[in-house]
Amino acid sequence: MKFSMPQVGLMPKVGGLGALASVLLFATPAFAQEFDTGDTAWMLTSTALVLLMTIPGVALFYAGMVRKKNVLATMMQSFTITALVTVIWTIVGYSLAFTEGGAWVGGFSRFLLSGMELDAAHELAGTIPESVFMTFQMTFAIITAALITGAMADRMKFSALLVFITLWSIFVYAPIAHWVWAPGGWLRDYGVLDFAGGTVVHINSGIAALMAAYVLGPRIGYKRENLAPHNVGFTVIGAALLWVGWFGFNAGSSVNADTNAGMAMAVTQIATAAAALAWMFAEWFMAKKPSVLGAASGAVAGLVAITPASGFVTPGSALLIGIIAGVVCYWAVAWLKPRMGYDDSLDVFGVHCIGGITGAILTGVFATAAIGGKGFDGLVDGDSAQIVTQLVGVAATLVWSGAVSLILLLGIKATIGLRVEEMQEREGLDIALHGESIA
Amino acid sequence: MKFSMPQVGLMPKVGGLGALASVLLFATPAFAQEFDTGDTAWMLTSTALVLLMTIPGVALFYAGMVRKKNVLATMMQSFTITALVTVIWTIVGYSLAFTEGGAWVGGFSRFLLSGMELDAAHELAGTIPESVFMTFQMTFAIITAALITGAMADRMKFSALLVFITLWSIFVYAPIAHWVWAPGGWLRDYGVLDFAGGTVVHINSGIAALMAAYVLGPRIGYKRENLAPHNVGFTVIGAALLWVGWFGFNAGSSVNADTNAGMAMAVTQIATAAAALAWMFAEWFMAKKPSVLGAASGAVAGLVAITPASGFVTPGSALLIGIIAGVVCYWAVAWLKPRMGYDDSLDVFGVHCIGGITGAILTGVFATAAIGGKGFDGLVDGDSAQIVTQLVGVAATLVWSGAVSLILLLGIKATIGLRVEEMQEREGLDIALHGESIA
Amino acid sequence: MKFSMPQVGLMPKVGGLGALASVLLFATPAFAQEFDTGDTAWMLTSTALVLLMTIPGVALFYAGMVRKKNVLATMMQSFTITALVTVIWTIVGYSLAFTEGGAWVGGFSRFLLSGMELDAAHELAGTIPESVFMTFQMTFAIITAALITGAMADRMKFSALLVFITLWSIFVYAPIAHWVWAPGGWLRDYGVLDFAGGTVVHINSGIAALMAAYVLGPRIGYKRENLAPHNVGFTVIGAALLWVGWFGFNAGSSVNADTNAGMAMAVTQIATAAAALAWMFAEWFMAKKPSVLGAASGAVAGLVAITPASGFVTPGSALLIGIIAGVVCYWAVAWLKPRMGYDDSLDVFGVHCIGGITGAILTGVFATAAIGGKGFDGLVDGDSAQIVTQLVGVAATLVWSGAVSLILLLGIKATIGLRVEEMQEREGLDIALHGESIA
Amino acid sequence: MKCVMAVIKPFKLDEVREALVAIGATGLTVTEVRGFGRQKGHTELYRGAEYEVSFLPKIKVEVVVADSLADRAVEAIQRGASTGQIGDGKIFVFDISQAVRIRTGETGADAL
Amino acid sequence: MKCVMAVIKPFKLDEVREALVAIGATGLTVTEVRGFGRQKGHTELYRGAEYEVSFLPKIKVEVVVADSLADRAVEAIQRGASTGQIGDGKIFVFDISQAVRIRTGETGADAL
Amino acid sequence: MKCVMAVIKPFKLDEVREALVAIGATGLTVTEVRGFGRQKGHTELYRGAEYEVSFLPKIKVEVVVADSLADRAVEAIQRGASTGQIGDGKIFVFDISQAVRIRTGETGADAL
Ligand SMILES: Nc1ncnc2c1ncn2[C@@H]1O[C@H](COP(=O)(O)OP(=O)(O)O)[C@@H](O)[C@H]1O
Ligand SMILES: Nc1ncnc2c1ncn2[C@@H]1O[C@H](COP(=O)(O)OP(=O)(O)O)[C@@H](O)[C@H]1O
Ligand SMILES: Nc1ncnc2c1ncn2[C@@H]1O[C@H](COP(=O)(O)OP(=O)(O)O)[C@@H](O)[C@H]1O
Repeated sequence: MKFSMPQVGLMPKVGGLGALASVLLFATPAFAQEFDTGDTAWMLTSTALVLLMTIPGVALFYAGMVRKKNVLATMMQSFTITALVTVIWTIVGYSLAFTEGGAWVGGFSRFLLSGMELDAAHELAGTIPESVFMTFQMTFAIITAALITGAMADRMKFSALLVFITLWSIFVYAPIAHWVWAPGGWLRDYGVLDFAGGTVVHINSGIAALMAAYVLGPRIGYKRENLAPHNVGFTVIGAALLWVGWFGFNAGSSVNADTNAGMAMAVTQIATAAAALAWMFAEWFMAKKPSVLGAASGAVAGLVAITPASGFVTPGSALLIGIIAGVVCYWAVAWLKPRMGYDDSLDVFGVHCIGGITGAILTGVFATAAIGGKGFDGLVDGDSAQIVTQLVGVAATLVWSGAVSLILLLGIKATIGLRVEEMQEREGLDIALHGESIA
Repeated sequence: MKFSMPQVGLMPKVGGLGALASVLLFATPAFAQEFDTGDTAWMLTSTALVLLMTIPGVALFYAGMVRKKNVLATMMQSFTITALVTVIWTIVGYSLAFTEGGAWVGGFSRFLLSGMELDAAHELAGTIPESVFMTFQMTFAIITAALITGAMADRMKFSALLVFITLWSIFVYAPIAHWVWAPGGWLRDYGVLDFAGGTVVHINSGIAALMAAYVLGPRIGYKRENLAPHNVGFTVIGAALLWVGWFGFNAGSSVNADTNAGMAMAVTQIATAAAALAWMFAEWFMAKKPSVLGAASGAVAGLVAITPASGFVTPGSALLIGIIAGVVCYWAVAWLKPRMGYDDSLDVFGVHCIGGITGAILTGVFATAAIGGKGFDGLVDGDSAQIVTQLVGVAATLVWSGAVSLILLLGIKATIGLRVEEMQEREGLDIALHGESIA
Repeated sequence: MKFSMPQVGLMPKVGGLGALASVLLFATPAFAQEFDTGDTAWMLTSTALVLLMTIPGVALFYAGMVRKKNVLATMMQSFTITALVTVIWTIVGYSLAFTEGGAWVGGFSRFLLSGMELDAAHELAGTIPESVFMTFQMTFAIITAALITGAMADRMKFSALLVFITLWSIFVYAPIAHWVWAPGGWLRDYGVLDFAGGTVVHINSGIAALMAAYVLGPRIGYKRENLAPHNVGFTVIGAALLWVGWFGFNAGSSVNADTNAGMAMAVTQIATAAAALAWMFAEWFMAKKPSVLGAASGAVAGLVAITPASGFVTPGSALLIGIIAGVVCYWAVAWLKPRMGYDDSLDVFGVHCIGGITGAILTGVFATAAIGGKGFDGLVDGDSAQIVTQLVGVAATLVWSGAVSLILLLGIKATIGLRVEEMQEREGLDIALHGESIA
Repeated sequence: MKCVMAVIKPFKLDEVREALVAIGATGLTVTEVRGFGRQKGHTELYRGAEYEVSFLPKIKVEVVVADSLADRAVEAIQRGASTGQIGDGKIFVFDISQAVRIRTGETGADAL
Repeated sequence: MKCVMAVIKPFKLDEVREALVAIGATGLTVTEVRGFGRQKGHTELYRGAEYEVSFLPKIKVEVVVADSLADRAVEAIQRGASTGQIGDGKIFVFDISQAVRIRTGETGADAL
Repeated sequence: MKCVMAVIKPFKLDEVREALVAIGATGLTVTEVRGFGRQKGHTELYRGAEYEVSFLPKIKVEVVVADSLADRAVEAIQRGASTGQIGDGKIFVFDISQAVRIRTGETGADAL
C-alpha cells in the first residue's frame, strides 16, 4: 500500500499551518509498516546519484579549474567534506533539520539517529524507510558544504576548512533546511516553494562562498598572474557527472517514483540544456568564442535554476528558465564579478547564488497547479503573490547564511587562521598541506 | 495495477498491422492513471544511465583517442550535442518520432511537448509516466548524434557541427526512430526486430559518420604523421562508462523492470565480455600484442552488436554474438578501413555501423520465442525469413541515413563550410575554436 | 505479490540445517511467476553500480597509484578481468557457486546458464528474475578478482594474469562464495555472518594478493627508487566511484528494495565516512600531514569493514566499525607492511584482508537482532559465540584461498612464468606488454 | 665538435629528424619548450577573465656533430623546419669541448 | 653572440620576460625543468613509504642576444627573478658561434 | 667554468645525482627529453594504424662546475649512468663564460 496522501516532493500541498497540522497527523510510526519497493528503489538510486555529484562530481568540476599544484588539495576538500558532513549529519544534523522542533530548528530526538529503527518512516516520505530518507538528505548536506569550497580555492588552510564546515553544517545548513522543508519550518509554512533546494543548497552555499572570498582575500597574483584553469577537461567531466547526478537531486526530491519525479527529470534535462546553449551563445557573441568552460558552466547554471522549480513547472517553462539562467549567470561572472572586486575563485556566487535566486524568482513566475498540484500556482496561474513569497525565502537565506558564515569565518581567522602562508600558496597546496604531488 | 498487455521492449508481440491495431486500442490517456513505481524507478535510472553514456562516456571515449591539442574540442562536441539535441527533441524530435503519423514519420501533436501532461502515458510504455518515456528516448537521440562526431575528429568546424546535428536529428534520427519503434512505423510493421537501437542508433550513426569522413576528407598528416591517441586511459574510462550505462540502454529498452529487462542485462554483459576478449585475442594473434585500445574497442563492438538482439536471445547466443562481433569489427578497422581510403578518425563506421549490421543479422539468426515471446523467432527457431526482414531494416537505414546525411553535409560544405582552416587544424581545435588549452 | 519469506540479504534467518531445509522448500520454479518490479529495479541498478566499482572504479583507483609507464597496463588488468570473469561465470562459475551441490561446492545444473529461463528465480532472491541475480553475483566475482591485481602492479605478465584469474575464479572464488552464501554451504550453515562479502570478496582477494606479492617478489627498486603514485587524483576518483558503487554492493546484497537495503546503505555511508576521517587523523598525527591518498584509503577500508556487517548493525555501531577499521588499516600499511618485507604494491592485503578480518570480527560484536532480525545476534546482544563463528569463517577463507592461490601461482611460475623481463619492467608495462603509451 | 640547437614548430619535428639523418647525424635529443618571439601568442578567456598566453609550444632539437658536419646540419634543419611563416624558429650553434659515449667511454667524434 | 641561460623560480617567469623585453630582447625560449641545489626538496609519504623528492620545479630561460646586450640581459634576469631567498637560481652565459632564422635564412645578430 | 650536459636513461638519475654530489657538485638541473639514436624506438599499433615512435624517454642533466672539476664530473656521470647497454647516452662539455647566483649576485665559481 502506498502512503495515501498526495505529495509534491517535500512540499506540503497547501501552505501555512493548516498543512502542518494535517501532515503531523501522519507523524506516527504506525504507517511505516508497508513500504513501496519502487519508491524505495528510486530513492536508494537517487541517494547514490547525489553522492556521485559531490564525489567525484564537484571534486572534478573544481579540480579542473585550479592550477596544477592545487589539484589534489581541491579534490581533498570535496572528499573530506563528504566524510565530515556524513558524521555530523549522523550525530546531530539530521535531527536538527528534520525532526519536529519549532519554526526555526528541529530538536534532538534523532540525536545519533536514535529511534531510527529498521522500519521507521519519516512523515515527509511515508513510502520509504527513514534510513533512506535520512541518507538521501545527508547527500544534500554534503554537496552544499562542498560547493562553498570553490570560493576558497588555492589558499584555504585545511584545518580551518574542517572547523568551518563542521560549524557551518550545524549552524547554517541544518536550520535553513528545517525552515524550508521540515514540517513546521517557517518558510515552508510561509509558502515558499523550493522543490529540490534552490534556497537550501544553492543560495545558501553561494552566499557563504561570497563571504569566504571576502574574508580570505584574493589569491596571490589575482588579476596579474595567469591563474587559468589547468584542465577544463576535468571540469567538463565533473559537470557531466553533476548533470547525471542531478536527476537524483531533482527527481529524487519527489521522494517517490511517480509522475512528479518523471516531470522533474524532464524539466531538469530541458532547462539544463537550454542554459548550456544560452551561456554558450552569449559568450560566443560577447567574447567571440564559445568556450568549453562556458558550456559546462551554463549547464550547471541551468541545473541550479531549475532546482527549486523542478516539481512545479512545465517543459516549456523549463526552456525559458534555462535560457534566462544561462544568460544571467554568464553576466554575473563575466560582467558583475570583475566589478565587485572579490576573488570568488571558481564562481560559486555567480553560478549558485545568482542562479539560485534566478530560479527562486522564476519558480514564483512559472509554478503551475497543472504540475505541482492544487495550491501551487505562480504568476502564470495568476498568483502574483508567490513571487513575493519567494523573495522572502531568498532574503531570509541570504541574511542568515551570509551573517552566520561571516561570523564563523572571522572567528576562525582570529583564532587558528584561515589562510596558508604565502610560501605555501606559492608552492601549491598539494605539497604544502598534504605532502603529495601530481607527476 | 500493471499495464496488462505483455510487452517486449518497444516491439509489438506480433509483427504487422494486426499488432499495430491492437496497440492503438491502448492509445488513450485513460489507462495512464496508475503507474508502476518499480517500472518508473527503473526507467528514471535507465535514463540517467544512458545520459551517462554520452557525458561523460562518449566524451571521454573519444577525447582519449585524439591528440592533446584537440581534447577539449572533442569533449565539447559531446557536451554541446547533449544540450542541442535535448532542445530539438523537446521542440519537435519527440513528436516526429513517437506520435502517430504515418508509416514514415510522426506528427506534430507533441510539438513542444504540448499535451504531455503530468499523468500522460505513451502507448508503448503504459506503466510509466510519458515524461519518463520521452526523456529516456531523448537520451537515445543524444547519443546517436554524439557518436557521429568520431568521424569528424580534429577538423570539424564547430558552427557547422551544430547546424549539421540540428538538421540530422530532425531529418534522419526522428524518421528512422519512427520507422522502427513507433506504432505504425513501416519497419516495425514489416517485422524488423531491433530491441534497443542497433539500426536506429548504431547503423544510423555509423553510416552518417562514413559520409562525414568522406565529405570532410582526411586529417592533415593522415597516414604520414603520428596521429596516435594521446591518452588511451581516458578511452578505457569512457568505454567502462559506456558499458555500465548500456545496462540502461538495453535493459531500459524493456521499459519495465521485468524478466525481459533482467535477461537483456545478462546477455548484454555476456556479449560485451566475449567481444572484448575476441577482439583482444584476434589482435594478439595478428599484431602480436593485446592492446588496451583493442580491448576497449572490442567491448564497445559487443555492446553494439547485442543491442538489437538484447531482448530476444539466450545467454549462450549472446556469447556467440559477442565473439563474432569482436572479430568482425576488428577486421573492419584493421583490414577493411585502410583499404577504403577514407579517414573515419575514431572508427565510428567500423565499430558502430559494421557492429550494428552484424548484430541486426545475428538477431535474425538467434532470436528465440523462449526469450522474446511468441512471434519472435529467428533462424534458431526455424524462421529463416527473419534474416531477410532484418536485412531490409539494415538496407533502409543505410540508404536513408546515408543519403540524407550526404546531402546535409554537402549543403553545409557549400555554404558555411565544414572544415576549419589549415592553420587552425595545425594549432589544434582547443585554442582555435574555443580559446582554451590543457596545461 | 512479494516472496513471503522474510530475508536478510542472502543470509538465512536462522543458522544451521533447519534454515537450509526451510529455504529449499521454496526452491521450485513455481513461485517465480510474480516478480516485484521495485526489487527488480533496485537489483538491476545495483548490478550496474557494482560493475561501476570495477570499471572504471578499481581501474582508476589502482592506475593512480602506479608509475606513469604502467597506467594503461593497470587499467587493462581490471578491464580484461571484467570480460574474462564474465565468461567464466557464465560457463561454470555461477553454477559452481550458487546451485545446490554439497557443503563445499555447487553442481553443474546451471552450466552455461542452462535452465536459467526468462522467468526463473533463484531461491535466495525470489522476487527478482534469476537473470538479475546471476548478473548481480557476477559483478562480485569480477571485482574480487580485480582487487587482487593491486599486489601484482608493475611486474605481472599479462598472459600469466589471465591464466591465474581463470583458475582462481573457478577454484577459489566459486567454492568460497558457495560456502558462505549458497543454501547448503558449510559456513552459512555454520552460522557465519557475511552480509555482502567481507570474507568472500575482501579477505579472499586480500590473502590471494599477499600470496601473489610473495611469489612475484618485489618491484625493481622497491625501497630504493621513487615508486610514488604518479597521480593520486585518479585514485581519489576511483575511491569515489567505489564509494558510490558500494551502495549497490551492500544495499544490493539485501536483494530487495526494503528496509534492510535502506539501513545497509545508511550504515555503509556512516562507516566509510568515519574510517576516512579516522585514517586521515591517525596519519595527520603520526606523519604530520593528512594525505589525500590516506583519506581515500581510509574510505575504502571503511567500505571493506562494513561490508559483512552492513545488514546487521545500527548506525551507531557503524560509526565505531568505521573508526576502528580506519585506524587498524592505517596501522597495517604504515607499520605492519614495512616489517613483513613483501611488496604488496597497492596494499590489497593491508586494506582488504586486514579490513575484511576487522569487519568480520566486528560483525560478531555488533550484529543485533534489531536490525538483522531474529537469530542474528552478536556480542552486543549477548551472544559472545558469534565472534568465534566469525573467526572460523575468517580462518577457513584464509586457509583455502591462501593455499590454493599459492599453488596456482607457483604452478604458473614454473610453467609460463609470472613476471615480465627486467628490461620490460624498466621500460614500463604499457609499451612492453600492450605497445601503447600515454603522451 | 658543435652542438646545433634549433627551436622549431612542433609538427616539423619528423621532417627535421629525417633531414638530419639524411646528412649523417646519428642521434639527437628533443625537448618540449615554449617560445616567445615575433609570432604572437593568443588570449584565453575563462568566465570573463582574460589570460594572455604569450608562449607558444615549440620543440627544441639538439644535435651534436663533428665540426665538418655543422653547416650541413644547420642547412638540414632549415630545410626540414621551414614553412616560410613567422615563428618558424631559430638555429643556434654552440662549441663543444668534449663528447663522451657513456656506454663505451669513447670520446670526441667517435662518441657521436 | 651569447646565449644567456637562467634557471629561475616558476612564478618569476612573467617578470623575467618583461625585464628582458624591456632591454630589447626579441625572443626567448623556456623549458620546465627540475632543479637540485641548496634549496631543500620535500618528503612525500604514501601509506608509510617515504619518498625523498630532491628536485624542485624550476623554469629554464634561454635568450640569445648580441654580445653587447649580454650583460644587460644578465642584469635584467637577475632583477626579474630575485626574491632574495634561497633557490632563486643561476644564470649561465654561453658563447654562440652562429645564429640562423629558419624562415628567412638571416644569420648572426639579424637572426635574433 | 664548464657546463657538463648528459643525456641518460631515466632510471639512472638518482645514481647520477649521488655520484655528482659525491665529487662536490652543489647543484644540477634536469629536463625530461626524448632521444633518438642507436637504440631503437618501438612501434605502436592503434586499431591497425602503425605509428613509429622513434624517440625514447631520456633525462638530460646539466651541471655547471669549475674547470678543475669538469673531468671528474664527466667520470661521475659515466659511473652513475652506465648499464653497458645501448642507449646509455652521451656526455657533452660546453664552455661557460659567466655564472651568476641570482639571489646574491655572486659571479664565477662562487655562484655555483
Ligand atoms: N633571441 C632568442 N633567444 C632564444 N630563443 C629565441 C630567440 N628568438 C626567438 N626564439 C625562439 O624562436 C621561436 C620563434 O621565434 P619568432 O620570433 O616567433 O619567429 P621567427 O623565428 O620567424 O623570427 C620563439 O618562439 C622562441 O622560442
Ligand atoms: N651547478 C649547477 N649546475 C646547474 N644547475 C644548477 C647548479 N646549481 C644550481 N643549479 C640550479 O639552480 C637552482 C637553484 O639553486 P640553489 O642552490 O637551490 O639556490 P641558489 O640559487 O639560491 O644558490 C637549482 O634548483 C638548480 O636547478
Ligand atoms: N649526436 C647527438 N646529439 C645529441 N644527442 C644525441 C646524439 N647522439 C645521441 N644522442 C642522445 O643520446 C641518447 C642515446 O644515444 P644512442 O645512440 O641511442 O645510444 P648510445 O649512447 O649507447 O650510443 C639518444 O637517445 C639521444 O638522446
